[in-house]
Amino acid sequence: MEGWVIAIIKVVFIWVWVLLIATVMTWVERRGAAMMQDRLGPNRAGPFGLFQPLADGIKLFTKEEVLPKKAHKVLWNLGPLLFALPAFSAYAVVPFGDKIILGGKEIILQVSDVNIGFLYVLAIGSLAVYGIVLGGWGSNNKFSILGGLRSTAQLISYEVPLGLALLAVVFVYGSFSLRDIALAQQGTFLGFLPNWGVFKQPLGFILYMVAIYAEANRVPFDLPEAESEIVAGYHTEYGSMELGLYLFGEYVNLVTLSTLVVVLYFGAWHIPYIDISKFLGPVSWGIVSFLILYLKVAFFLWLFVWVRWTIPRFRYDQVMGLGWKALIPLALFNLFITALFIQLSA
Amino acid sequence: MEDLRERVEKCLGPKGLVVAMTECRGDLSVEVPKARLLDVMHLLKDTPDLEFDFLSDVFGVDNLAFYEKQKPKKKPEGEETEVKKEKGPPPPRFEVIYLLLSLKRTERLQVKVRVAEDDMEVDSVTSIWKAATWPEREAFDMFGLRFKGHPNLKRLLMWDEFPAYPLRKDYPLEGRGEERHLVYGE
Amino acid sequence: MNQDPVSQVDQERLGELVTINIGPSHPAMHGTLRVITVTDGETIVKAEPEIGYLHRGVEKLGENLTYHQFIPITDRLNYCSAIPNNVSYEMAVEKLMGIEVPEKAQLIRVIMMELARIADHEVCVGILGVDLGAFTPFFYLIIQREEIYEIFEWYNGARLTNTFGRIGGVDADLPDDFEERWRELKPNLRKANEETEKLLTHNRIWMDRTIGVSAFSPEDALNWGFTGPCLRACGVKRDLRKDEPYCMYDQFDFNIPVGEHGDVFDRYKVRMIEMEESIKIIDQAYKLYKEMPADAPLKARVPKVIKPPAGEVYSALESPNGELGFFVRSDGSDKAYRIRIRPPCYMIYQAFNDLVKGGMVADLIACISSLNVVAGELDR
Amino acid sequence: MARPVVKKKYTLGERIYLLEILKGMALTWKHFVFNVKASFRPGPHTVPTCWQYPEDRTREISPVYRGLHMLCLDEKGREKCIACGTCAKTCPAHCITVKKGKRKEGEEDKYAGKMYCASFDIDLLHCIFCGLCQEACPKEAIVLGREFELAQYTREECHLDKQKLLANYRKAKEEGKLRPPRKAVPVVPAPPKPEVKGASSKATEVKKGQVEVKKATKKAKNAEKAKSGD
Repeated sequence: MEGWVIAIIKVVFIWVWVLLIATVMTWVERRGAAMMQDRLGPNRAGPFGLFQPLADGIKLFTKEEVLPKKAHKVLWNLGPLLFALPAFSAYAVVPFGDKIILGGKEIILQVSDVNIGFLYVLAIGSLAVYGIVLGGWGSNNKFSILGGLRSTAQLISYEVPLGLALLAVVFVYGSFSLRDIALAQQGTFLGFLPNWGVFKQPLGFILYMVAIYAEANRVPFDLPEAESEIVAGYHTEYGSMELGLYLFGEYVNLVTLSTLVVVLYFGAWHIPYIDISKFLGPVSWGIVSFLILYLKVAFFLWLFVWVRWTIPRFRYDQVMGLGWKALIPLALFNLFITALFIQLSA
Repeated sequence: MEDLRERVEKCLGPKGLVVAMTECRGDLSVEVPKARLLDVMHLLKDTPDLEFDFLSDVFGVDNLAFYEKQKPKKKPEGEETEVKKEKGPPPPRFEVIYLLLSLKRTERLQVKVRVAEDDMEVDSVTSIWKAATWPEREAFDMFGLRFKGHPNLKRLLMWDEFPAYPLRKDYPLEGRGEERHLVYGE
Repeated sequence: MNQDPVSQVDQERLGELVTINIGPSHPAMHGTLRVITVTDGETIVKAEPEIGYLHRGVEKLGENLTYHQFIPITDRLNYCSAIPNNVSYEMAVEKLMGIEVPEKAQLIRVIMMELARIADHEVCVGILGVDLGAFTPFFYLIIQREEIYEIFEWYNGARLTNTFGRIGGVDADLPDDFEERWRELKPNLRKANEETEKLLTHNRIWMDRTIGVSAFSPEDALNWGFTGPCLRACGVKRDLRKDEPYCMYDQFDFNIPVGEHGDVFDRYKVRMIEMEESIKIIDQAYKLYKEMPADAPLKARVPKVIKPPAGEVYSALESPNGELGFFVRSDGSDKAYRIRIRPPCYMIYQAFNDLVKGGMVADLIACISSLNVVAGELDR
Repeated sequence: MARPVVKKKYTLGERIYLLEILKGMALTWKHFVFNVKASFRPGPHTVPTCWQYPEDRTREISPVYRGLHMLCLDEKGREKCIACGTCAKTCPAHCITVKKGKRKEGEEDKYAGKMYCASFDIDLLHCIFCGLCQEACPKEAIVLGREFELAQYTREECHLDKQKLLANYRKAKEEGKLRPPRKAVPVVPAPPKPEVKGASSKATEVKKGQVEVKKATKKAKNAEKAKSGD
């Protein structure tokens, strides 16, 4: 098979897969929330309400699109697009499995193994803020603009600890390629600990987790859309599928970020102490590695839901304070310690 | 209660600030001259024997039908009867009632001011108790009483353009009363 | 007189300021409140509350309905806890008529009022959580409120608009299964409160959001006419149940929680403790109630058509929000001449600008929920 | 003025966020597991709070619930209502209109009293379900039932006439959802000297034939109108 055919298949596959996860995620979010809150949640559409996302999708698609009177038409339409696109495109360099050998040809389960995949993810991730701020500005609504501004400030502030935490990972594994990092997490170190990023970078892991909650605008950092303060933040005025894009982009973002956590810190498709790839054929290992990876991703996705329905929301200045006064010094400290260790152990 | 009555009498009486004093079911109310309302309030608040330091509420009362209703027993309908008027000028139509409370002694006192229809201006007590801010605005809104010295006297519950005073007794109960009953800016 | 809020702030900075109209249809505005906020970025320069969106002319209705007919109308004041409204009004008329309410009726009133207090506080705390982004405690609390409403329903057939009590007493005895229900409910209430505390009280995000937010000094609070939990949060130990006992409250042993700074956290804390105290009061009241003979009178002898003698009284009680008073003037006919309601949150809400000035928009939301402003009672 | 507050000293556990957050998460997890288990139980009402309402109607409504009105028949199947109009007078929302009819010879098995209501109308859109009418009724004829599904498509359907009210009663009787007989509230026995003479002497004059019971405030309103017309 030609290389580009495989590439297209991979792109389509991962696109559909991520969409599927995001769809199921909306269901999990609502049902999970309900279960935590002693209620049932959506249970009318299909068994256990599983078709609820479908129903929501149909509703969003068939709704009328309303443009506010003095909204900026171009920016208004650009906003959701710019928000949803980066969320999808970030997945281009994220591995979603080990590799499959088909007909003697090795296919890596990754759309493209760029050797600076890391930087690509960071760069694309920070693009999403344009979608939010343009949507907020274009809506011609004070709540929207507040949401957009909050989001901008928050994303910019939390990019820094995020990047610094990731840099420490790069220090440890010595590569910018996500695939290299994933592969390097096999085996153990110090004799008993799995060779995972979380054990090599415990502080970095926590920092990264906090930062991605802020990046994804999730509770406790959901200020840009804090419904009790600024109605719905940047997407107050949106309806129809434009709103759908925002909501969907958010979940796709969650999937991307969770996958990154797993790839960077949780041993990607590795299981500690056992190397299953030896027992399995090349094709089945490819599938199993894919499943293991997404099982782990599922946990982190669940964590997003779990945290959201447990804790309150920060205030704007407190978010900034936490970002600049706590996370960045800690991230620098982490970087320093990591560098020191590497220097000493070399 | 008798005690409180004496104390209030002692405090306000010599200065001629008591117009009348009534008691109903243990609620003492003292009527004071409108012109010297602020003096009374200051005295009531600062006299060590009284210390009414908490303003519970301020509101207006429209006495339009009160005295007529009181006098004659209800006549059977249809019969036209003349309502006998009392001698002397009729009592002023409006009343403003201040409910005071002494936190230390947990005593309550009603202070009343009578306001005639042709002079609807009362001194605002917001300078003493900020608690009077909205109640006075509401009294203005509902009765048209004007409070002198109020920082922001505008309508509270009704919208700003509303032309009538709905809690007055002559405000009709049916239909859009304000259309038939323009009293705004008379 | 009719000034735009913007024009009242520093004219030079006008260009930097934004007027945000929060409400009346805003997710955090509890129905129909509206605050016109002038902000500098996210900092509030001025916040002017606008009320009257739920004005139904209750006071005028009171002048045109007979004394009994007005009881259902008082349900609609503070619709989170209708019973204290009913009782407050009935007490005012009873005082006007000089009626002594039988003790058993008073005990039933106490039990029901305290249940209503718990229900009200549960809503308030729950909503405060929701407005600060913590959704889950709301449900834990609201479930228990539902059980309380169940008791109300089995008492006289309505859940929210109870039309509880009649002038001179109450209209029904406690249902037979009250004891069983209460025994079941009590641990659940405590558990819900504990869980709420667990989720919120020591959580630093919660503490950051509430401690020091819209703090108020006791002097200011008294000057503004604060009553109830909001006043107690400021550190003033004032509770009509203790200070001017009504309904046999002087026979119960309970504490009055007092806050320190009068901030949102203190208000939340005071309410949490008050719920616990209310449970204690209900226990004691029910014990006294059990000691009464089964056929003890529940109602004083009242004429069918109530015509109090001419006169005027003011009577107040400690509703969940604070001092809820009714001023009733009678001219001797079967309708009140003037009814004035002193709603507690009306006095509190007028200080809103002072409470939130200098804070942020998010603090405004926290403040408004912690005051427990109920539009029905505010606008009447 | 919002005054600055000296911040409380946080304990270390409070300071580092995570500890309390983890505690909270443990709590929500507990609820989650409980509810997931509960939701797999058979039966419609599984999770304690949620009633799957339109399907699951097992929730017991209080026997004294103030729902849809009905006009009761006595044990012999006769109408209890004597058209005294007390309910109409008591109603704070003025939603009841009663017209009187006089019982004719041979109708003793139809009507319990000498008078009966020729028509009995309730405007549900006005009713506030306070229950004052059933309390005022001397014969326990008008009663608020346990029916609570009151939504209708048209205004006409919200108008209850006598036939509908009787039908409500029959339906409730079939389902065994009649309201239990009213318990008399014990009143203080020895009457203290009444403060005011009750207006009990004011007997309502009953004209022969059909008389519309006027709303209580009508007179007052007329007087008001006359006044404002001046």
